[in-house]
Amino acid sequence: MRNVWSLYSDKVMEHFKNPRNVGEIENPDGVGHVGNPVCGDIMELYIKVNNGTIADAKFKTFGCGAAIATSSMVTEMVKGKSIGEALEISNRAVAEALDGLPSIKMHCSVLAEEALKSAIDDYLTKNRRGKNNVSL
Amino acid sequence: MRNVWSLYSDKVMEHFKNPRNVGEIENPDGVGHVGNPVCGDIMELYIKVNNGTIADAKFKTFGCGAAIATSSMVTEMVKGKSIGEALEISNRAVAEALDGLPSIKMHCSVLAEEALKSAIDDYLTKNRRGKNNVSL
Amino acid sequence: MKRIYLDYAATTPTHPEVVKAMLPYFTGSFGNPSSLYSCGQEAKGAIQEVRVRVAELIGARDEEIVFTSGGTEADNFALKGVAYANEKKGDHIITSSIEHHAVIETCKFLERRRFSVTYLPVDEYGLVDPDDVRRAITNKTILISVMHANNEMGTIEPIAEIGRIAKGAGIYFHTDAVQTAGHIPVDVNELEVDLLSISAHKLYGPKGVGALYIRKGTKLIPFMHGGEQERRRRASTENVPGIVGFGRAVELAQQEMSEEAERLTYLRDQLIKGLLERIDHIRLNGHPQKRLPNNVNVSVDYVEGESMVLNLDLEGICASTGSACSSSSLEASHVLLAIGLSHEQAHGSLRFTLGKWTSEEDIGRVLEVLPQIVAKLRAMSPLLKSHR
Amino acid sequence: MKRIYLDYAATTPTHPEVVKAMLPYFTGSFGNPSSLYSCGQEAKGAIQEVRVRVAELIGARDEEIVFTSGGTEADNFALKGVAYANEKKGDHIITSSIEHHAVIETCKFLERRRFSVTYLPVDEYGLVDPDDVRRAITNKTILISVMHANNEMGTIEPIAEIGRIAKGAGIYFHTDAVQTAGHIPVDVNELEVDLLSISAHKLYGPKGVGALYIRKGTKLIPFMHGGEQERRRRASTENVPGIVGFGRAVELAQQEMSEEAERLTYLRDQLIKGLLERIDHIRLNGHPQKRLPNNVNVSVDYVEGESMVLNLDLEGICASTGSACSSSSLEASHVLLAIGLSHEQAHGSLRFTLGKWTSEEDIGRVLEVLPQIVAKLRAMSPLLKSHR
Ligand SMILES: Cc1ncc(COP(=O)(O)O)c(C=O)c1O
Ligand SMILES: Cc1ncc(COP(=O)(O)O)c(C=O)c1O
Repeated sequence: MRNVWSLYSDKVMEHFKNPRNVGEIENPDGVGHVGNPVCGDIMELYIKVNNGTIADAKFKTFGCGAAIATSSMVTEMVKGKSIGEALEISNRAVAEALDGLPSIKMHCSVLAEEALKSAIDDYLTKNRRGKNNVSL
Repeated sequence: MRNVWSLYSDKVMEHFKNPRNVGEIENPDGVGHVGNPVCGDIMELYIKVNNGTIADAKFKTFGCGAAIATSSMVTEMVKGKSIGEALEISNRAVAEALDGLPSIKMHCSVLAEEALKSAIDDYLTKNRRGKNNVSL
Repeated sequence: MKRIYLDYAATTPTHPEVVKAMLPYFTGSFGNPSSLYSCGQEAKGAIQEVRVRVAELIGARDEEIVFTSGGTEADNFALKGVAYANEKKGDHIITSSIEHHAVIETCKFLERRRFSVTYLPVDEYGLVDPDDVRRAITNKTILISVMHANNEMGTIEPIAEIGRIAKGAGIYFHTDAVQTAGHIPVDVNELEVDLLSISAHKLYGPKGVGALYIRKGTKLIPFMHGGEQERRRRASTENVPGIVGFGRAVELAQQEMSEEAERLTYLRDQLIKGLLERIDHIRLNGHPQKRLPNNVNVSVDYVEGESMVLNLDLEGICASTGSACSSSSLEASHVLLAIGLSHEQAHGSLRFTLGKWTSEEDIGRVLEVLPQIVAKLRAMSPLLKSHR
Repeated sequence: MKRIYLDYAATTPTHPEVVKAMLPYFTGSFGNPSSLYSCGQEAKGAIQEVRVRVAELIGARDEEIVFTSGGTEADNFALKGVAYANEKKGDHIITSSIEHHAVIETCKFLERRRFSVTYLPVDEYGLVDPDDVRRAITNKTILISVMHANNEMGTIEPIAEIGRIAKGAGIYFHTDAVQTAGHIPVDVNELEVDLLSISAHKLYGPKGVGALYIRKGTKLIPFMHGGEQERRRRASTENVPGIVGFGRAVELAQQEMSEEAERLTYLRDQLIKGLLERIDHIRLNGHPQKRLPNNVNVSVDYVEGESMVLNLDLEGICASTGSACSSSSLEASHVLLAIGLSHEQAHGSLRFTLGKWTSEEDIGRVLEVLPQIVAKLRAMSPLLKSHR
């Protein structure tokens, strides 16, 4: 439900007020850096992978309410998922999980998706280098 | 004194409500016709002259409040005046006698002056023709 | 003396319900709708509700409504906006010769800026002939603008027919619905218009607020440049209380429209009949049937309009005239001249426009008072004699 | 939770006295000022009184004041009006790079319509250098437009000096005084301006009303085409209640201005001092002294503006930011970039603008709350680390 008196849904505000998984992971298996200062949104997403499953995810974000909420949400959504499942999380799915975003803020959900993909990419690259093969 | 709630001064409204000297003079000594339907103001001014003095003046006017009030005022002002004095009545004098006119209505006072001049002209022309000479 | 207001086409009193709806937005929810915090978003939400409501009134979608400062801005926006955005396609605009000045003067401005404009004639009732529209179209025509109903004589134009022609030719079509929205049914799809102007103060809303309907896909540029309000189509901090009042007025109009139109039509016809019976040398201007429910416009021979209006005012009756004297130019109404009236007749016009607080007694009072006024003025008219 | 409104530069609540003054003009004296009868003339008289009052506020003559729908319209009117009326003389306009969008976007529009525009840079405090103006003048220059005070960072520009240069060169000079009129002294003769924009809702008047001062003899064409209102310079039925409210607001401003400016300057400096003391890696934007009495604008390193605004809102405090995220473009404030801030710093800006109902306790509350918010957001900032 979208609250008329707020730019954001209650769910977005809830994640904005109490963002989940804030921070960095020491010795992460993958890190994604996306965004740039010109647009005012910068996200860092860290993942820990155990047996092809994302065991933990954390983020650091410089950005607006939507940027923080989508970061929080995407880290929640990804935990416990296999790499394959995680790659299927779309920006729309993140936005929907937050009960929607204002149209001018949809780019934040895109950023969250990209941060996740970029962290997984980083993990896969490192792994390929290390073990030469990974089961998705 | 200009009443804020009215386009016109109290004096204009008084002459508009109770115009003086409405009508025609039978066998007038001079008649002035001025104005035209395009502009929406038509005035007819009749004078009766006795020994070079304007003994009576009447008017008929198709026009706005200011046109009626200036017609009424000019006929009042002219009565008892010599032809020479009458010719000196300016449109400003008529407007002032009415405690002023809105600027977009000043043309009505011009019309009143012209109506008077035209009536006097008519009188002078007829007279010149008749008596060959008139003392102003 | 009781005041009898019969100039509802000039402006309407703001409905007390409308004022009540506006009040909280002056001092309470006064925030700027562009602001992020709650009191700004609250104002934004209020505006959005009105947008939905205005859209509903005219069968549009909410995102097709842009709020403006009134009918004049809506007309300027539509015409200049389409002209500038489509000048590569063509430079020709078609309009009628009886449009409101907001359209006519905008067209004249565009003529000075290298556009060319055709002003279509009207018949004796003020009707535009759709065939004239068809014939006026060239391959340079980018916009047609014909008003829904004329503000002076109330004639309702064949907008749907013109709309079909415009659509067939792929030309944008604007209608000025300032006198019709909220008074008679207006549906942008039935009328096949791309742009439509509304003004709140003509339907018991506040002055200084209006809207332009812009059909989705219409190419036009903003008129008011600046901030990103109204999805970048109209800059300036939104007049929140005004827009909220507009919304309440639209709501009331929707509820009361059909009943009120019937009531006013009855009173209108009573007034017309009474005037024609009691005053000789008088004529009805505008179409007898294809006419706004609240409009009575007559020309009274041999007398000038302003002098009638002032005399009516002395009796507590508010009416208007198309006489020159009511304006700073000396020309009589272009509308009345366009239907073929002589200058005298145009200067002798009188308009009564009825509304929510008009009663049968009010009509009776006009019918009692006006013949006396006319008699008094005719007694001083130099025209009567020459026509005798 | 008590709401602490600190966004008076975005809009002010309408003063209760102003609302009271407006009310009779909705339902009682609701007439159209163009009407001949008494209730129209009454409205016309009311407008005229406000015209005299607004003229007095800025040292002008009443016939030099034209009412508009707000600051944006005044800016559009001034720029487009002068440009179109003087295009035979030249096509060059000079403005600054920190103008409000109402000026900048209008200039961009004019650039697309074959005018050329010079956007002058500003120094680190946001000041335009009068010598830059002098150097930018060509024999094609027809208009200079530099705002009186900037709405984001409050810097007050050297308008009188630029005015002297413009006058010496015989070039029209416009200033956007939306943020200054009613707040600090504004005198069109001291400032030597030919055109000056005001908006009522920035000085406790209603939204949707403003004025353009036009020095007698200034050549410009209307922006809103249509009827003959405002001596043919601005068409559309006058927003009578709005204008009356504007008048009352100006009256109150005149009475309270100097005392209020002093009070706000004290609170402003308290807030600036407190913020700089309690938060590290923070900087004041705009000139420390040549600054509006009510404006505090800071950049807080490593955190983004919208997230601060939203957190402040959760604590009942209304503030604003020049961050991209507050608009549909993604660019940070052109004003903050113009004074040389990095994108991060511009996105990390926060503006508090104080007003009539701001108390010392309110300032205390901000000083208590903001450091915690900044700490919380910095804890999640990826920038902090990289700057460590
Ligand atoms: C047909 C028509 N169009 C436009 C307007 C202008 O509307 P506004 O006074 O709201 O600018 C009016 C009324 O004045 C009108 O009757
Ligand atoms: C400096 C400046 N100019 C112009 C405007 C526009 O005024 P308005 O919102 O009344 O159109 C504003 C405020 O929004 C402003 O701060």
